[in-house]
Amino acid sequence: MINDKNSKKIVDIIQDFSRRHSLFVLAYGTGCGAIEIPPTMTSRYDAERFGIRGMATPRQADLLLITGYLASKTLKRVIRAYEQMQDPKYVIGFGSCTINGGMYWDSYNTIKILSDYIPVDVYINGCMPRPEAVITGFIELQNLIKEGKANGAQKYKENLEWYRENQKKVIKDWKMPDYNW
Amino acid sequence: MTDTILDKEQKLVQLLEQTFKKLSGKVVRQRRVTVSVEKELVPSVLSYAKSQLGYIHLSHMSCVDWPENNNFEIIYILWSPADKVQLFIKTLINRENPEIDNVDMIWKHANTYEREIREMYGIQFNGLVGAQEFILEDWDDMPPMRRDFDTVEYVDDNYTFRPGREDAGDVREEIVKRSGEDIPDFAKKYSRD
Amino acid sequence: MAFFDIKGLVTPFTALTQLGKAPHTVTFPYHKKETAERYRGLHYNNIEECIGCGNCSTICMNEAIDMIHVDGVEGGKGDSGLRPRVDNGRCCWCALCVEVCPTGSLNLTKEYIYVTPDADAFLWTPGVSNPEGKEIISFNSSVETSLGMYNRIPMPELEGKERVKSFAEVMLYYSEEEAREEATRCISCGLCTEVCPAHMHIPEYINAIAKGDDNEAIKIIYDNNPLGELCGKVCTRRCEDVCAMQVRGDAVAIRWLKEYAVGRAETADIIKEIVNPEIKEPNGFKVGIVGAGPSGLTAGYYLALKGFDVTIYEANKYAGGMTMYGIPKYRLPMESLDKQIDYMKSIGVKIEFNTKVGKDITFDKIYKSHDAVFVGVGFQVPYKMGIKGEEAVGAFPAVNMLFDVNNGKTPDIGNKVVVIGGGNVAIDGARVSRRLGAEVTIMYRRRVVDMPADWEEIEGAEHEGVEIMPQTIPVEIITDENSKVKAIKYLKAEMVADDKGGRPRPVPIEGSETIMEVSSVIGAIGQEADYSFFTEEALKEIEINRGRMVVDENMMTGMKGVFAGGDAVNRTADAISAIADGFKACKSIEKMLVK
Amino acid sequence: MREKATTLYLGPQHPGITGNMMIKLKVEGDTVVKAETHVGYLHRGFEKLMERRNWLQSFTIVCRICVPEPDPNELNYSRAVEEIEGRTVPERAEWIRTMMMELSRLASYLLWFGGQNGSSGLYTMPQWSVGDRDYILDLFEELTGGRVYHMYIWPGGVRRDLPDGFADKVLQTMDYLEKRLKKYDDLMFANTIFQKRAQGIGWIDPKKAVEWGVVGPPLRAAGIKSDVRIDDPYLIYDKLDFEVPTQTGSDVWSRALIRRFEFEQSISMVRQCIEKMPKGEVYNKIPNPMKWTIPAGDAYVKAESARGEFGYYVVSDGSDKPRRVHVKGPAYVHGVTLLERILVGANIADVSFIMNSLGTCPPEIER
Repeated sequence: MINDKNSKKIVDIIQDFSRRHSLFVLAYGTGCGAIEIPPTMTSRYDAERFGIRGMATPRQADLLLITGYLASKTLKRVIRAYEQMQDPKYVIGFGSCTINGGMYWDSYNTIKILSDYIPVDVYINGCMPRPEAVITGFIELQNLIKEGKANGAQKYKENLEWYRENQKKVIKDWKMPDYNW
Repeated sequence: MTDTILDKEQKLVQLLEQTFKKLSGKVVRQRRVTVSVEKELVPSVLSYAKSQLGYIHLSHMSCVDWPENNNFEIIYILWSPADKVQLFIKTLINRENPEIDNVDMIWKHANTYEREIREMYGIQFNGLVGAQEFILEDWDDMPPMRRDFDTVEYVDDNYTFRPGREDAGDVREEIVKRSGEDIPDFAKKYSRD
Repeated sequence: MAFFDIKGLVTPFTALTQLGKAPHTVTFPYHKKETAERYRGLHYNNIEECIGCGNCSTICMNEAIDMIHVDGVEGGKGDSGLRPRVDNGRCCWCALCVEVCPTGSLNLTKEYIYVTPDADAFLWTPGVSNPEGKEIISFNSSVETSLGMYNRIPMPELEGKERVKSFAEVMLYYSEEEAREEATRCISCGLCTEVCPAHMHIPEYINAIAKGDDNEAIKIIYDNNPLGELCGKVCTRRCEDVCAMQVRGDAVAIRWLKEYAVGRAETADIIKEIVNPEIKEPNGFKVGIVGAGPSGLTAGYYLALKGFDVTIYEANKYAGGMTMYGIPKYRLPMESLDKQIDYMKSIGVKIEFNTKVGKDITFDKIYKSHDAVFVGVGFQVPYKMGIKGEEAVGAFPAVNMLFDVNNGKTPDIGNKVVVIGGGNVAIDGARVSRRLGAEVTIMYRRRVVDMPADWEEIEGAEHEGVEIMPQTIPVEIITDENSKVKAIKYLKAEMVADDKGGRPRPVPIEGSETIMEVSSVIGAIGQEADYSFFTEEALKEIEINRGRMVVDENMMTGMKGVFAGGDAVNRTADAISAIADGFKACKSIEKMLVK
Repeated sequence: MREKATTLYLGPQHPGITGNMMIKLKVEGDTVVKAETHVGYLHRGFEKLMERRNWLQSFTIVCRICVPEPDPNELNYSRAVEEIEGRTVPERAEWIRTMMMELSRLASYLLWFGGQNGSSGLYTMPQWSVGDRDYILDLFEELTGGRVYHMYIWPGGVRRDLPDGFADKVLQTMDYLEKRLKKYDDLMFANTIFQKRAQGIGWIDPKKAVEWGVVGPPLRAAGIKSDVRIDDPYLIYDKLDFEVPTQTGSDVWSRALIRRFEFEQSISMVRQCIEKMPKGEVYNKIPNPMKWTIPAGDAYVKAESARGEFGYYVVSDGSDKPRRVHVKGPAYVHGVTLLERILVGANIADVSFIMNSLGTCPPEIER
């Protein structure tokens, strides 16, 4: 490919620019937070201004929104969806529940720390976050992409063993291929 | 409340008590009647109420765990659009080997309730069709809605919490530390938790 | 109906009319929509107003709130020194913490954006993390909207007119229902236990009352206070001054709840049955106690429980000390004290009545025949007023009068009485005089707010028709030819701020001299102890500083094996401090002798 | 020749599925021959959690049971507690609660309009209706302090009185929505494409509807006039003037029409509430929440949510925590047995369309 340092940089800049202005969100409402996604996406807050829009399948999506708590049953599907997503891919944790269990901290069926199971690039706090906060989260992610710090997917690949171990602790019956890119 | 207002409720109790010998009922308030029956009678009481008394709508079906009496209480809540009365039909089943007859041929949606109760309390419904797993997946512990299932213990065993909060203090302990108070053990159960 | 028309293919195109219209999009982040006036955003806590009661932490079902030490917050009386920290990885912004905050220091703000890639950054100490939050407080609680129960259940009491007719108890005390409701108000923070000299387990027994377990409450009270009923009736209840509820409302009626609980046990036998104390096997040690006041009785009770052979030497006919003789019977009826003392006797405390140490028995003898001695003599000798005419007939100290009245005598005080002083003894003197049928005026040097007496007492006195003359300095008692009190001469005073920052002091106004005709003058400006019973050798070892015995942290005086407590030791001079002293001395004696 | 049956998994991640659930379809060609719903992806164990929380703490958690429409949860929980305890509610609070319920019904219908059309490809409608729903959320924010989770109706009344000038804002919003409804008519209800798409599919046999447990709009669309607001009046619905529309088609189209007509009724009810609301207290204060006990007893209360009868069965054993709170959402009966039944014979493309018409909301199935 192009070996010259300067031109590579330009490519990177262009790549990052395109990436951060076309964040396609996987349409997967995993928790209560999904209810603030329609207002964010539709006319009142209109996240499409930032190139953010829904995408039907994981293979075309760049961004996985974990909208709140994850039941252990959903976690299995989320991992599947996440691993199916093509690089570059990012994860936003949405609401208190993804950080430290939130109000379901003592529930037997929800995971408590999302980043133990999949890498999270940005957290948006709130229960639930308002569309403004959601948009702030998107902008934060765009900034991270610009700075080259949104490398959750990289981390996931490098520490796959560790993530797997955590995942298998919760998912008792692991009927999945070991990795499905 | 005068007696005339409760007429139709009392009539319902009378009617049910006459029809079924081992049934006791009482009027709880206006528009609400509770009857207790033995579990063998449940399907016949339900179908009688549905076909003869006009209680055609099954509003709700529930289960309550009473480990101190060693039984589960199953509650069927019926509604009559004509009478506009809520009819609670309650039955107790033993906690040791809990089973009761399935009623989803009377109301189809009872099937959903029964599948949930079967999963959450471990109660068997004789003749119930439907996948064993309903809400939970790969559950290997005690049915979670039983009172003796400790969800916090389960959480501690299976999940971790984010570190960083270990420095938290307790107000009462802080005061005790400063004042040198000595709280006797028998008083501690009244302390704030 | 138009719905089935061919128009149906055309009408959707009317949506095109929207094309020319301005969008209603909120163009965040370029334009921010103002959040609502009561928006529930991030927390803000006013660190100064917060008292660290931890109620927010208790109500939070997400266990999102921790109480932590914050730099610059020391804590002290009525402040635990801890402040809430919110884990925003748990919070659900339900604002229940705001609704139950007794001080109203915890609020939610309009700010809500909290976005970061660092998951560990969600620990949030409101007020420290966001000092600017003060300006944007949105969701707050007032006394009306808060879930705190700020209003005390009113205490039923006798009418002022009825009261002065007899020495019947003024307070009628809570009924069961009222007590349960009052006990429900307590938020169980325990700030009160720190200022209670005896460190009673206040939240625990109040909680027991709230749950209807009165017997458990009695047991908890007797754990470190054997005179619960006495405290229930006459305690100076410093606990109520720091109650979390008094910041915005009325303090929980801790004293009256205690009286309610112990009042359930109507006889000494019932107390014994309920408390059912574990009495240890006699250990062979003997302890002598001088004075059957609160401190002596307490020490005696707990020592007896621990198997000591306890003898209390009391100069008077009844036990109770100043609480027996110095507190009028409308506040503390005789039967109540008797019951408590009977109970103590029943567990093995011996009391030698009418045995004045120094007269009937020497201190030396007590010291030699016991392994340890506890001195709880209290203050009985009143201070002199130091004004001319003090020796006149009809001028006497309040404690003497109270002593007489409590002994069943009726002193001749005439029909117009002046009481000098502003403490509880002065009020007692005034209210007793009222009951004896006299017109009463209280003269106090400072303002009413400066009076050391309980506000309830002052109020009670006013209800009974006692006139209070603040900022009045008596200068002379004028006598008639029989050297009987005829009138009192006094000056009005003005309050002058103290240069050194102390409390304002009264300065007499020149030329404000007034003379008031009176039949008696009752002085109530304090008392001191009488140490004449100590032998000379003892006095050499026991250090006495400004009228008080000096003790170490184990309540032991300079003389080995001699412990002291109560008014003669501590500066607060109230029953509960004396009880605390007795309890502490008991532990020290046990430590010295047994362990 | 009989076509070979194929198994098709619809969801849990699928853009057409409302919420997080899965339907396992057996299809021949593009006709569904068997449907099996799989739920539990959103199970949080609310009922277990409430056994650990005291009576007031439980109130904050109930609204999370159904995200698109949290208010019936708060209302039912509060009413159940009030019924067991015998606590009275000030009249003004009852009016405010009614207004909240109707506003929440409007918000829910707006979201439903968007969802129903989103699943059929008419994407302008969600842009409009979800955008307009935001104005109701603004009202909620003004009144309760939260957009989605209001935590406003609690045992004993409501948390705060109406803020100044709130009534005017409500009336303005109602005028706006009424105006917008005409636009929705043009775009959606008068739209021949939508009509053709919706008519005749998702048919529920009116004779069997009650037996299957159908409630709410789907039952009224089957011609049965059943509405908790008139059958077992709660709050102050007996003082309001409103009609319960019915249809006879019992298909997706009839259900859409029911919602459209109820939308008008709700606007009128909100206006009546604002007009007739008496002055006074809004809250009958509970004692210290940490020491608040409720006498032993049980109660089943129900309310008409935007999707049908929403029931709460609450049992107290006399302690400070609920013994049992069992929630029955309308989707509980619609989303499992009924859905499995009426999907048979439908076209694959209509599955999410039919699902939407029943108002399936997985979080309240599994809680």
